[in-house]
Amino acid sequence: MIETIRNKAKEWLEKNDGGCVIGYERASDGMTARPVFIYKPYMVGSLIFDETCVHNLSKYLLNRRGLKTAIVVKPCDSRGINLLINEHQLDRESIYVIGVVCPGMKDAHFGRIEDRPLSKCRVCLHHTPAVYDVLVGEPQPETASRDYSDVARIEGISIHERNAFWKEQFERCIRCYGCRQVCAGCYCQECFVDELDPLWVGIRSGPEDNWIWNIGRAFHLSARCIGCGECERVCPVGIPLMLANRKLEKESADLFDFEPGMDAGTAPPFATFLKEETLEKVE
Amino acid sequence: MELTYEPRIVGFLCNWCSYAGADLAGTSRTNYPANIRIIRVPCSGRVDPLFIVKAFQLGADGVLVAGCHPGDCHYSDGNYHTRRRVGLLRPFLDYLGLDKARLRLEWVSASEGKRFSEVVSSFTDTLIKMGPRSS
Amino acid sequence: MNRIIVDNNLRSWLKELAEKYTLVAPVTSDGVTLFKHVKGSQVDSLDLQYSNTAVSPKGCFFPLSETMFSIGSDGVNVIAPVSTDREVVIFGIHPCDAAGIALIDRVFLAEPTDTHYKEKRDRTILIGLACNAPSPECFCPSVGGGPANPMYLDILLTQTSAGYIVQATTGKGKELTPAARMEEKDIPLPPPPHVTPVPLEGVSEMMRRNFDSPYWDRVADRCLHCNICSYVCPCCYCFDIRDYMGKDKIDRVRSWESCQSAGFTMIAGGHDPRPTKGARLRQRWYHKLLYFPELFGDIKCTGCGRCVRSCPVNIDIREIITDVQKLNV
Amino acid sequence: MARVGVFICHCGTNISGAVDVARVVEAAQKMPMVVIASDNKYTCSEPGQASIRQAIVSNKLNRVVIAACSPRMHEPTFRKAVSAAGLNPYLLEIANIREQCSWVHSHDREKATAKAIELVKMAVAKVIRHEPLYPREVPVTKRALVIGGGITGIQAALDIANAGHEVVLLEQEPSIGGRMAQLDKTFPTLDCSACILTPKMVDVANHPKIRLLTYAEIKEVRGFVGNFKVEITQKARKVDYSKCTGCGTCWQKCPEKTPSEFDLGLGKRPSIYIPFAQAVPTKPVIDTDSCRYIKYRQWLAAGEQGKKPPECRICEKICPTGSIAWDQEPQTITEEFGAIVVATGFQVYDHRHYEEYGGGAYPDVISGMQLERLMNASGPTGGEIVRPSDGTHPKTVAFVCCVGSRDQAKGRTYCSKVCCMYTAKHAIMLKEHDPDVQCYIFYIDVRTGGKDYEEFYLRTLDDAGAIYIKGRPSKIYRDGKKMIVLGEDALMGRPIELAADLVVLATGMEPRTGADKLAQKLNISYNTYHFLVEAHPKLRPVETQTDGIFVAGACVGPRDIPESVAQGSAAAAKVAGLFSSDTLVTDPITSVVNRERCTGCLLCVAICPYKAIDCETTRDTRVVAVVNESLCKGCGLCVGACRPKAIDLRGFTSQQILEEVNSLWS
Amino acid sequence: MISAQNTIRPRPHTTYRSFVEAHIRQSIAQCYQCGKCTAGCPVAYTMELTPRRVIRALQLGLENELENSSTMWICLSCLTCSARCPREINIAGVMEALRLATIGKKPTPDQKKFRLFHDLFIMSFQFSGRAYELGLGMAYNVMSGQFLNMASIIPGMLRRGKLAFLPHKSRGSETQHIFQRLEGQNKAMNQAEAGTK
Amino acid sequence: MIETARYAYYPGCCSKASAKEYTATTRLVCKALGIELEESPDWICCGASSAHSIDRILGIALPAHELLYAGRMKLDLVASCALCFSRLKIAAAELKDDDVRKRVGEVLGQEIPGNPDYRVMHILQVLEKHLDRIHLEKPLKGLSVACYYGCLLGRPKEVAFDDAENPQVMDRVVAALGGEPVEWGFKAECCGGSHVFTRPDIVSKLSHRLLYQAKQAGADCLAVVCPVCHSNLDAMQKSIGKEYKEEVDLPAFYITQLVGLAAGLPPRKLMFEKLFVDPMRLLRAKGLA
Repeated sequence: MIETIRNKAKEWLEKNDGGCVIGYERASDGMTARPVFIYKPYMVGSLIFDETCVHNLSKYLLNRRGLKTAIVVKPCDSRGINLLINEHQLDRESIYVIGVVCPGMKDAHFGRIEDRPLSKCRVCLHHTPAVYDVLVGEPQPETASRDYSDVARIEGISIHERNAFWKEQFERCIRCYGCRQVCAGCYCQECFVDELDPLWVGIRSGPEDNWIWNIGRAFHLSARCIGCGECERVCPVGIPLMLANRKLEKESADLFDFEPGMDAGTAPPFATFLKEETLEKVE
Repeated sequence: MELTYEPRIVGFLCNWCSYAGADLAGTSRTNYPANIRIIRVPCSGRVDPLFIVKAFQLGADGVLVAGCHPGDCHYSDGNYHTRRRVGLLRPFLDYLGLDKARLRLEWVSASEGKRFSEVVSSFTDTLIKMGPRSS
Repeated sequence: MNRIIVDNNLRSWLKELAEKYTLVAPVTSDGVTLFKHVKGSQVDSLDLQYSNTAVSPKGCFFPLSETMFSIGSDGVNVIAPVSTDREVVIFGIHPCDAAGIALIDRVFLAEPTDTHYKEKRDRTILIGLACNAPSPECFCPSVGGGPANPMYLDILLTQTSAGYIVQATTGKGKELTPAARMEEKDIPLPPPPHVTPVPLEGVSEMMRRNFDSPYWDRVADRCLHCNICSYVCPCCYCFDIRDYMGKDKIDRVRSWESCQSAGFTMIAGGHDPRPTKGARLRQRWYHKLLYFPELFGDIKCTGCGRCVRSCPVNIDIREIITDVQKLNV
Repeated sequence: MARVGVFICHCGTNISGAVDVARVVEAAQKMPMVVIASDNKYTCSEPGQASIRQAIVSNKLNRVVIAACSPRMHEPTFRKAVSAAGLNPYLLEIANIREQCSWVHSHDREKATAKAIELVKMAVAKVIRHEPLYPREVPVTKRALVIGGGITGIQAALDIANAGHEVVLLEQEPSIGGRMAQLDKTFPTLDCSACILTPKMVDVANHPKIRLLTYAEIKEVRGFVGNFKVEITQKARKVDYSKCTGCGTCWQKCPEKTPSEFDLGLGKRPSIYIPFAQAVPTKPVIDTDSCRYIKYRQWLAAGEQGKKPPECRICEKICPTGSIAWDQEPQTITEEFGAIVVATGFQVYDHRHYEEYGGGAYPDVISGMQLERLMNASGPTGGEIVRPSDGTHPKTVAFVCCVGSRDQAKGRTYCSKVCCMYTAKHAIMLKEHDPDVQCYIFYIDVRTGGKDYEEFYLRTLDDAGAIYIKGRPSKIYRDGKKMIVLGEDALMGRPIELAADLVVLATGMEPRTGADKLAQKLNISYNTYHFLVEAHPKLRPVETQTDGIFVAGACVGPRDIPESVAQGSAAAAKVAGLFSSDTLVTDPITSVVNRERCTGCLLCVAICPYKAIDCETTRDTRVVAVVNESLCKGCGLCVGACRPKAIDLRGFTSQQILEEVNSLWS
Repeated sequence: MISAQNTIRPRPHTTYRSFVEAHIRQSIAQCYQCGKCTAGCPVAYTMELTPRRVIRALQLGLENELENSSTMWICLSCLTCSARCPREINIAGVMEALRLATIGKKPTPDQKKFRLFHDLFIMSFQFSGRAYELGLGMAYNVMSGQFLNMASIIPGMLRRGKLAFLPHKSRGSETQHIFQRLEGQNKAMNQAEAGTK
Repeated sequence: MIETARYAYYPGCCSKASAKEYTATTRLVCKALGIELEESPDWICCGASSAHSIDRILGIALPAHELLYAGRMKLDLVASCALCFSRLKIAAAELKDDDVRKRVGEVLGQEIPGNPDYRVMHILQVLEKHLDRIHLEKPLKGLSVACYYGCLLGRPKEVAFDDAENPQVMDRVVAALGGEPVEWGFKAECCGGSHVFTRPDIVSKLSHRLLYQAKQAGADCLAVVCPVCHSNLDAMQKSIGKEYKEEVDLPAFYITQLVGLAAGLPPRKLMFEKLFVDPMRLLRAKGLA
């Protein structure tokens, strides 16, 4: 598998002078992975791919708009590419997608690899990339049934418990914006949280402002979140952000029959509507 | 002294239907509770979902978004987009612990003064029954 | 001979402290350990074996955000922030985090003093806990510290099989020491646990020579420019000040900010002296390894390993240091 | 620094009866940036307005809040008042303390007063954020495009031209005239259709202000009211009209014959042809699908495969002016217009969808329009009514109404309005042609809403002796030479089998194929049947939601000739009204893009109902959205959708709305 | 049929109408009485109440006329009416509903033979699982008194071996159980319905 | 080597008696085309036109019994009888309703899984799908065939696979066999169906009209896909002729017999002798026998 990736990367680099391959290399702990940018064919040897390659590299494509770039993507990450093309951020022609059939990632953190699947992989549906120029591995069938037991658990508790749960989670937020920075869907020139006038969110890190920041962030990703789970992975204070994102994912699948990033052409739910649809109405 | 709870409602009303409907409620002298504060917007589609979140953050007990009936939008499609936005925001806020009954999306036409007052009355009632928001 | 306090006594002492002081200690919930305000009733459940908290305790003096003062809605009356009279005891702080506070002290307590910081610093007592479980990414001895270094603490507790050895290093600390709960025992201080060192020789000099190296852009390739490293760091102290319309007053609020965020150095007129990601990333390492040492003599790092652990893309300060030493001029 | 003046109206006792105005004034005086707050018995009265003007001047106010009735009532009045004092009229905000406060909370003075104070507070908070806005004036190109050369379009073009404006009349077929040209007679007067239509066609051709573009189609429409830029495709006629004199030699000599569209396949026409004798222009086009030489050229181009077609070129050889232009290609013409009238009309419902009636397979089951051609003296049979199958004269003729109308199962639920009447006309005329003919008319309801229509229908029963059978037939099949119609006589409640010589299906009207595509190009709406949608069915029947684009005639819905003509004139009047001034004033409440913030996701482009947003590339090569303020109607849909908050709506900025919300808690 | 005594007194809301509308999941108010159903119905010629008039009777609530009519039993279920209805009403479904709605009523003399046929047909497979043509035909002829029905083809059928002398049995006797369980279910539902009243 | 196609097969009650030749030739032809038909050993009557006239749930439960079998086998279910096909297909559609599914499940004594997608096909569809497998030994050249579909294949449109008024599938099959399908307007008109017992007069009238129209359209014979239609048009033909005082003499084949004929299967096996109207004279005249 890794040899295929290296060979494809090498071939492509040899053909595309000035291009860059974004992939994974071994991290400084000697066991996990980290992103790597490879500019020269002879350097492809450092590329790796294994169950620790948790990162979604598609975010990096935004730094290389218009530049020739090859990228190694897992199925979830590949949807980020479709998302960004759909939103006119990327030009498909300039990207060479090395899609990797994903076996599911391990819960890997710096210096330690837990022997359990990463939480996003437990509920993953798509095991073959949604977009690729070359596919590494045999295409895998999709998982047929959606598993939203995590969301259902929160839905199942009382409204007061939900309120308390999220209050406690958001209270921890230190507003480092790691979640935003790592997210392929977050590419605003200026984030609403940074805007001063009008002031959507105060800079004061307190329950109220943390609440609106986290809701605003999640809602801006509604019907856009591709489920790569990076926000939750990087959060230094362990806020279960995917639990919020996945609620929106579930609702937009139910209400709009839409799964973001599965292709680059379908109009996203907020760009279109059906006259006859009735979304759950006010009681 | 026992203080009765007076919920505060922020209402975003589209200029062409619902705001006119609210005006008609006035012209017809239809009384309704004084708990709503109306913000006039050209179209319910102008309402950024973040306005709603912001109102709740500041302490609103309820938010009403009202626009033309589907098919009647002055701008042809605005309310269809509103329906999607609010339709998604409601279950999400509910999930985060803010009862979805606190966010209402209603269609009120310019001729539905009575309906507007009924909407405000029933919304206010609901909110009083629910009591203040737990913080 | 050392003074020893056994676990039971330690906890009853802490409960007593919690009555009189605002007690802050590491609390683990949802798998995340953070310094939090602790009530007496919570003392029994405190985990004293923790490795470093997710975020350093610098926020006790330099909060994530704090109101510096307010102006009444008339636009005239200045209202000073209300401070509690209670003194604060931070319990369980590791020596590296204490060292971080000492580094920030150099900046905030230097003339002109930062009164908001000083006010909190003055009424705080630091009871440290020697670190007995350093992470692989820790390297405190390389930057002048050590897992059991009592230097910047009022009291240091070191765990042994017989109980905690109590070392009071400051007057405040000695005063607070609970004589009645301790006993003298002939138990030596255990040797500090091993921490892998990082050679720092000549790093500042190499930094000075390699400002324009393309190396920084290469590292920046994978940097996401989040603020995680700065925010978890015990000795990063950048902040932003903004005015905030409150209900009946305007608050002037100071909040953490990071040199990594895009608008950090934006100045009026829209110019940004550090417009590129590479420039911003470089700034952080230059501040730590060159500018700060130039001003204060020491590297601005306590070797706590938090940034290494928390960085989403494995930008590792140890690797930076070794890489820089190897850079060709 | 904003200097706000707040003026609170008593509205007689309308407001002060429920609201303690004095307390509102007192509270307003303490609000931030408020310089003066005062009250007025009747603010909208001249003295009331004068006091505001005076206050603006004497207090150097730069923002005004008026707490009074609904802004939907007096906003224009007060804008003028503010403007008269030298202030930009958009620096005004109205707090609605009457309709939405005093009139609805009259039972609780305390709460009403508290609410009035908050409403004023919200208005103050908002007005501080107001910016002066300036309406834009755009010039009007006084030139109209009429799409569709049927009777509606002809009427509209003539009326606009007679009002003194230039008109381009665009027709997709080789001649104008439309469906009316195919009719033999018109109900209820039985006028000869050609006799009343063709003079108008000639008027069009001769009018100095009208330019005729036949055999042409709309390619693209850009721009906005007063300033449309339209790309028109002139299809290749293969005939040079600058040389052709319309002498007719070519179409008489052309050896190829192909079914005539104009005669609905009942007759034939040559490959180089004019659709009918009175066609305007009287110049031919070459039908590239049937022309022998074109086929020969295609055969050559394909690399000589198959049988070699004859290399005819007779028209070219005999043309006295050398007008045949084999190499003529479609051309794109770009024209500018100030207004567009859409009059694309209708087409006859295709009865092939009725498989139970044979689906077009029986030659003796024809449509009403085909009967028109059979009856017409210049039609394929010279006006002799014969059975297409064998040329015999039918004696028993069955008519079936509502074919393609009032039929949900065929996707056409509407009533086509004209079929009852034209069927009555057919029955009368058949009887006139041949007194031996007996007509049977299967109907559901006979609808005769129109001047003299009912009387005309009665003639069908009386003079023509037609028998009306209430009931929609279920099946038509052939038995020997007869066509059997299976129906029910609903009045008797019994099935009926009728053996007829000829069956005429009264097929309904449907919009021209492609009406939806055209509507999309024009950005006007259409319904599920692709009929165009008017701005208001009663009050704005010829306007659309897009300013400057008007609709008329049967493209909007089934219409008869008088209605179509009236609508053509109505649309022309609207165009003339629009052209009565040199410029148009546009509302300044429009969206505006902050190019720095815009990420170019173009969600706004996708949702703008007016296609008012486009994209452009900045100097640093970012793609950003840009609003065409003349097209923008200020709905703010784009603003509500913009994640990076890069687009904002003047007069309703996020800042303003947030200040209103904030003010409730500050 | 139509005489002075037959003056119509409309009852637009009848249980028949609601039963029929529930069965076809459509409103029969949709019908505009164009008669295309009757026009295409191959057996309308032999009906007293044509399909269109059945709908009309439902619209007007003329229950007696519906009950006494044989239309729904003459109906061949060929679905021509439903397929061609311009209002897309499932008229054949209306007929089916009327059969079901009147199944508990005493049959009129004309209805009898149809009901007999269906009963016998069902009996012919109720126990064996599969329909038994010869048995059905003989039983029907005997019980309906139409002894010579189809007599002309029976010899030919026998000669060609196209009639089985004994019923063909399905393995297992699943149909019997189906009928038993169905009876139980219907009983329970009737009781539940009675309970709510 | 042609890949074997497998279907679940529902023969229907007539298969054991009046329509022996239809079932037999269906099996024969399918075998020749490499189509495997799996017959459930315990299939039961679909209820025909009676069950749904007596009880709604019964009318669904009986065909559902067979649907469940096919579902378990994970095969598409094929019926050769048009009436059986119609009942099976309608039942499959009705089972999408939760309440119906629950009640039918109770009656059948087994739970019916949610979201059922039971695919039901008519033998015509199967033949058309695998038409390319037919090796034309004896093209039906010069044989004018009036394809008679009966009323149920195209109706209702929710379950139909062809046009209600002018269906084409069988015409395409016949054309593929080299035969000449005639255009006629009564392809989908009813033959009188099961009224043969209760109202034989109706059957005579309707079937007569069909025979007359087919003849008028120039057909040499009929092709039929339903045992009930076949019995009315073939077995009853003589007595209809008598009643209407005209000899019709229009052989009515089952479509499978024609497929078999064209594929060159021995006429003996195609059981032409079971037909009331002897086709042999016609076949000989056309050089097909």
